[in-house]
Amino acid sequence: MKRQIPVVLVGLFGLFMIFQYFVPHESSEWIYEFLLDWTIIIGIFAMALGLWSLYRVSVEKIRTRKPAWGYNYLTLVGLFTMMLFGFTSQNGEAWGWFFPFMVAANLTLVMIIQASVTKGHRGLFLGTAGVCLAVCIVIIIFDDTWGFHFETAEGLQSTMFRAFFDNILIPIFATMFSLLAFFIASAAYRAFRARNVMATLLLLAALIVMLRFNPYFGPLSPYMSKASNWLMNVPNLAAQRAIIIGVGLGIVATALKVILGIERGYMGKG
Amino acid sequence: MDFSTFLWTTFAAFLTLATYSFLYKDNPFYKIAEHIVTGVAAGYFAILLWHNGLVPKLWFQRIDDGDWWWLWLNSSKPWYLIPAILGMLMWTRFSKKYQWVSRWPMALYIGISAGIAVPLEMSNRVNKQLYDTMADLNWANFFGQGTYAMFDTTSGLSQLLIVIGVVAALIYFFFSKAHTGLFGGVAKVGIWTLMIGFGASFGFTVMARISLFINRMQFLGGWGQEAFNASGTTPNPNYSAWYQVFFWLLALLVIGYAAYEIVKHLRSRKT
Amino acid sequence: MDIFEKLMKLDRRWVFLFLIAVCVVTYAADFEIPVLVEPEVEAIFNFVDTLPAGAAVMIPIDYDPGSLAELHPMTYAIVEQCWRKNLKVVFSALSQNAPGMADQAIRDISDSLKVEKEYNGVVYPPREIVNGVDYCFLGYKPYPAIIILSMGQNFRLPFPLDYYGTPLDSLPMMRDIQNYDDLACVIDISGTNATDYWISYGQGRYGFPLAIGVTGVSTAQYYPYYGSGQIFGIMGGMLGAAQYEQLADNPGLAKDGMRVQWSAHMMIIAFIVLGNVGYFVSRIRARRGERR
Amino acid sequence: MKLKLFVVSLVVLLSFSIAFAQEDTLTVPPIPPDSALLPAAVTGLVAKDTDNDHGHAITLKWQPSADDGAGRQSVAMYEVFRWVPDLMTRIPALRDTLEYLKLRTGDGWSPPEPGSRTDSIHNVFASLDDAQLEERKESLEQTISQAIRDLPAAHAAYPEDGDWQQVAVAPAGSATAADVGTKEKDTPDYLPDYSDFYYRVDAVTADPAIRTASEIVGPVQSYGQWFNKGRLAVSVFVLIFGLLTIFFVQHARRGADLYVRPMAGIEAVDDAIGRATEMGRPILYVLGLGTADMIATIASFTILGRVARRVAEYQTKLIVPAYEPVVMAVAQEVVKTAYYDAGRPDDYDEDIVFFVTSLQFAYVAAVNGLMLRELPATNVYMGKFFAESLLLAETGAVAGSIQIAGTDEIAQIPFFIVACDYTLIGEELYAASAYLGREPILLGSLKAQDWAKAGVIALAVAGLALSNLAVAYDWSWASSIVDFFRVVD
Repeated sequence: MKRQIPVVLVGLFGLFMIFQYFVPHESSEWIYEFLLDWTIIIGIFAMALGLWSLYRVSVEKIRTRKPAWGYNYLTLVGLFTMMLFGFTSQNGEAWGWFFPFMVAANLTLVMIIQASVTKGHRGLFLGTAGVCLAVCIVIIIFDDTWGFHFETAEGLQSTMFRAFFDNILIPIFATMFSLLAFFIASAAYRAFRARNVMATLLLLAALIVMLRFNPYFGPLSPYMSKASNWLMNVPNLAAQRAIIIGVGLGIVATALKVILGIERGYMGKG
Repeated sequence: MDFSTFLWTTFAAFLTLATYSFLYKDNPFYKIAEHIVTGVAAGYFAILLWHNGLVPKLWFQRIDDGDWWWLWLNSSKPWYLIPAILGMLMWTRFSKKYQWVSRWPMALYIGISAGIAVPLEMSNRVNKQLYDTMADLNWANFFGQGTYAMFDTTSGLSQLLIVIGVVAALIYFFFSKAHTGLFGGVAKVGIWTLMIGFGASFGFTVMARISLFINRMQFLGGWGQEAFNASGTTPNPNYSAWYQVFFWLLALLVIGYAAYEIVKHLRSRKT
Repeated sequence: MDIFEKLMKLDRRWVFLFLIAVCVVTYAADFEIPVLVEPEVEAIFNFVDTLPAGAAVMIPIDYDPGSLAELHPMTYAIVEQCWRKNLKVVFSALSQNAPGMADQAIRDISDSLKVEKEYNGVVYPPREIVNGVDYCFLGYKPYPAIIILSMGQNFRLPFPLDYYGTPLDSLPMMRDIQNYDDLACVIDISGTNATDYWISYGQGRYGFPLAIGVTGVSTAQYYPYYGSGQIFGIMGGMLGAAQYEQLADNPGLAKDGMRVQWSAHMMIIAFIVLGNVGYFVSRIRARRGERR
Repeated sequence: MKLKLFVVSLVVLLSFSIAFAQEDTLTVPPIPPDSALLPAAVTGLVAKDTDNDHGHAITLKWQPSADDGAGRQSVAMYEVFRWVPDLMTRIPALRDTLEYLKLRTGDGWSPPEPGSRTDSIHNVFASLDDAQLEERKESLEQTISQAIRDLPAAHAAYPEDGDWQQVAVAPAGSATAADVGTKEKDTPDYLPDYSDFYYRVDAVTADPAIRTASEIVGPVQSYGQWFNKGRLAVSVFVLIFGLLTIFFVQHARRGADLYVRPMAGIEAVDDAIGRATEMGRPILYVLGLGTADMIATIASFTILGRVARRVAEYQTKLIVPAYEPVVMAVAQEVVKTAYYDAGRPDDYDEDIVFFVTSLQFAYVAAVNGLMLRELPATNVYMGKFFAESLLLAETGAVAGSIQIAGTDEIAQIPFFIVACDYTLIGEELYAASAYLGREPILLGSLKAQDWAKAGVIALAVAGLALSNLAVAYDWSWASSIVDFFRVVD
């Protein structure tokens, strides 16, 4: 029951999806789209597990006073704030009591965390959380300059949601990405040593391509540029094609093993 | 740029610098940026899933109100009850005792994905690449044209070299045959081809990565100009001294932290 | 630890520091680094440079804001060269967001023509650019293949009015321009598949001289057309734009970017070389040590 | 009752009249009388159901006009026209009205701007109260669904109550075009299957007013197929490969001794776990940025299972930060089972596998921080990686960890090779679980993969030779063999 049913399900649905690929008819297409929606919906429901895991691991770090534990409050407050922004939006131009509400809501969260990590004073923290929650509820009831929207996507357009996206997520993502400029340099310095034939070929190919726009090699420079073009379009293409074919066979073999129940490692059973 | 936008941009500049401080070492500023972004990104993604996934897939347009309602579903697409239940079976993971039930939706998920992959990857990766290899060679221009004929990528020789490279590299990937003798020799040519390709690809990427850093420099430069009202041809009508105050605050933070680290480093050297 | 071992085991933070310093200094400083010019870019420059004053060039602007960083510098360099040399320019846009790009380019370049400037040792006086005399912007229409084909008959068929709503016949420069036969060449600057249509439906059918400027990633796929002579020149990405800016002696955004790129690349190469020198010297020493 | 009937019919009439009012944009421009300029018409027009599809599409083929590329060279394009019954033309306007009624009866409705399209609809319904609006909405819904059901019948009524509409354009020089509709009944592009369509193709000069129509062809019906012949080669490949796998697995089960060549990256995994135990530092296992529907991630699960089992035996600490909730759930199951199988269920902790965040660089920021704080002895990266590959691997090198990577993402392999100690290239990732398990069954499937590779190499060489000979000697049979391997989507 615990082991067999999953294997049977994988086999059944896997085989069906293989056959489906060759049937263009509308009915087969309909089932394909429906089954694809299954995976999407399962993924969405799983998000609750993810958020719970994030919450629990962060609280656990605070409780056990792991290195850098204090910063985990930032994570949880950031998570909670962003989700509240995503579900709320202003009705007009005025902010009303929105920000006091956000402060009270986040205080509630922090107090609940404190209550779950503390050894004593649990009552005190829970009491404060209750008061903050009451403040939140009062504001929700009496302030109509903003409101909650769960069914419609107003939250995605709300000013604060967008501000957080544009000024927190985007700059950090772009900066993390640009760290690659430095890491590519340090990796090249550290690893590009002509230790053996393979390393030398790697190094030479990289050097030629990196020198492709350099005019300081006299009559050799145009050769450099053409050679780098050739390297990109001949050996690189051959390498890519071979890897693509090999990977394709590897993917198909792995997927077939999964469908036929030969490989059950994904269920922890080898 | 009005003042509140400038404040936001200043915060973005702070986060940018905090992220770069990671290049030196793990430090409080990087920890701030890291922990904020983890939480906010998780919240952002959850909200996206809710509004763009859950609501349109399950919560069918309330305006189209069907006859009955259950679990957010209405009668227009009752069969969506199945994935909704499967999704909720995932939640059995919250319980230690019934955790094993969550294997069913996971098995479905993996079964469907594996089934889709088999013919699709066979077609896209194997069949199409194989067919591309079967092209007729450019015999009319076999040894290349022009001054740089040896590097002519459209010549028949280059096309032939691609095929040879593909075959050799595929031979390198054989698992059940020892790389010895002639077979080993061909496999060696294969791994050389792979290494040349990887080197070229590495060298080619450097430029794109440097561009990313240039973009960030431009962002910081633009923010600095904004602080001194020096950007663009039209001066900012909302400009006030507060812009500069925030610029200097951030600058002070950077200089202060740098000085602190240098002093710490020098002291640790002495002892 | 001697110097060579140090060279091998330098803390990566020195690499980071050097890279930041090099990038910031070269970004802020104002100097020029020559770029290697490839014949396929030089061909375009020479073609435009040798045209007699009064000749007309068509420059289709077929890119979106997404590929602006790579392609805008090309447009700026070529159009400025054309106008300085008193050539007439016909702009068109076959990509949905391209008219905005073209409009911005026209305004910016018109502004920069208002001052006296020296290119390759020749001084050009300031000049006022007039719509209908120096350029004509046809605007955007969907279905690129069909538009390119009908422009081969007459520009007035797909575009009876220009982008600003003026009939083509009332524009002085368009009086002598009926179709591609009246143009010196077409230089398509494109981040979309409009390039394919220009090659197969435009050049393939009407046989006018065609050159293209494309994004870095799609350069390779158009090289075969250069080999077969269907296009007489090709500029690829930032690198191609920088080469053109250098030829035109008109450094702009691409050369600014290339300055930082060049310094950063050279720095990385220098570090690789240093690392290898350290590696070989210490290996030779280790061998000698063994012998003793 | 009578009043109700009257009101309903009035509404239907009104909506129809709106529909008619909008029709003027759809008519064909009149053909001018100056026949001397007219291009020659296309000939041999054939309309057929598009093959290998789900229906809802018709393919047209013709001989180009004599004035296309030859003769007067005046043809600039071809316009394809389909005869469309009035009923079909009316549906979009009915839908607009329904949309208006839905908004009007819903929350937060505000009157449209004067002079807009919605405003013209609004004027008709302005004075009605909510109950009447509701009633009209329902009747209109029924009218629309009835109209969609009546479409095949309306098409059969050709040439009564309908007109020609342009459905596709093709540039000069082309001899084929497709009229592709959708299967979605509630979109304007809906094309009903099993309905009689009639087509004609106009040769159009650069002046759209000067054109010549072809003969009308029809009736032709669209319908879906049950097998995609364009994918025949794929089905053969999948079948042969599946049989090969089953054969070699059975072969291995019967106890054949199968050789596999050594692979450095795999052997390093065992040493790395031992090293971590000696140093008393954890092992970091990164499943990559793939979701659980990518096979690279599934392969990574099986490797994780083997690593976790050994880790449990050595009683070392394992850290698995997950990028996606489903990946997290599956990985938890894998690790838990591994600990049970190793006989150490008490050492299992639910937080070995934990969720970080689902956005690329936020995930990298968190994992990088984790590396510098936990200082793992070994980092294992297996699965799908994108730009973050080098960010992770370089930070891992700073932390002094031994690093083993494996990915099938071609663009990232160079960075792993440069920054990691061992790298599994492409296909090796998929072989790794078989290597680690050393079970004959799994090694059998490696043998199948090798045979398939040999087959691909043989086919590539033979195909290359055939296609070149086909060109050189004009052998049509050779090119048809090569064409068999083409996949048409």
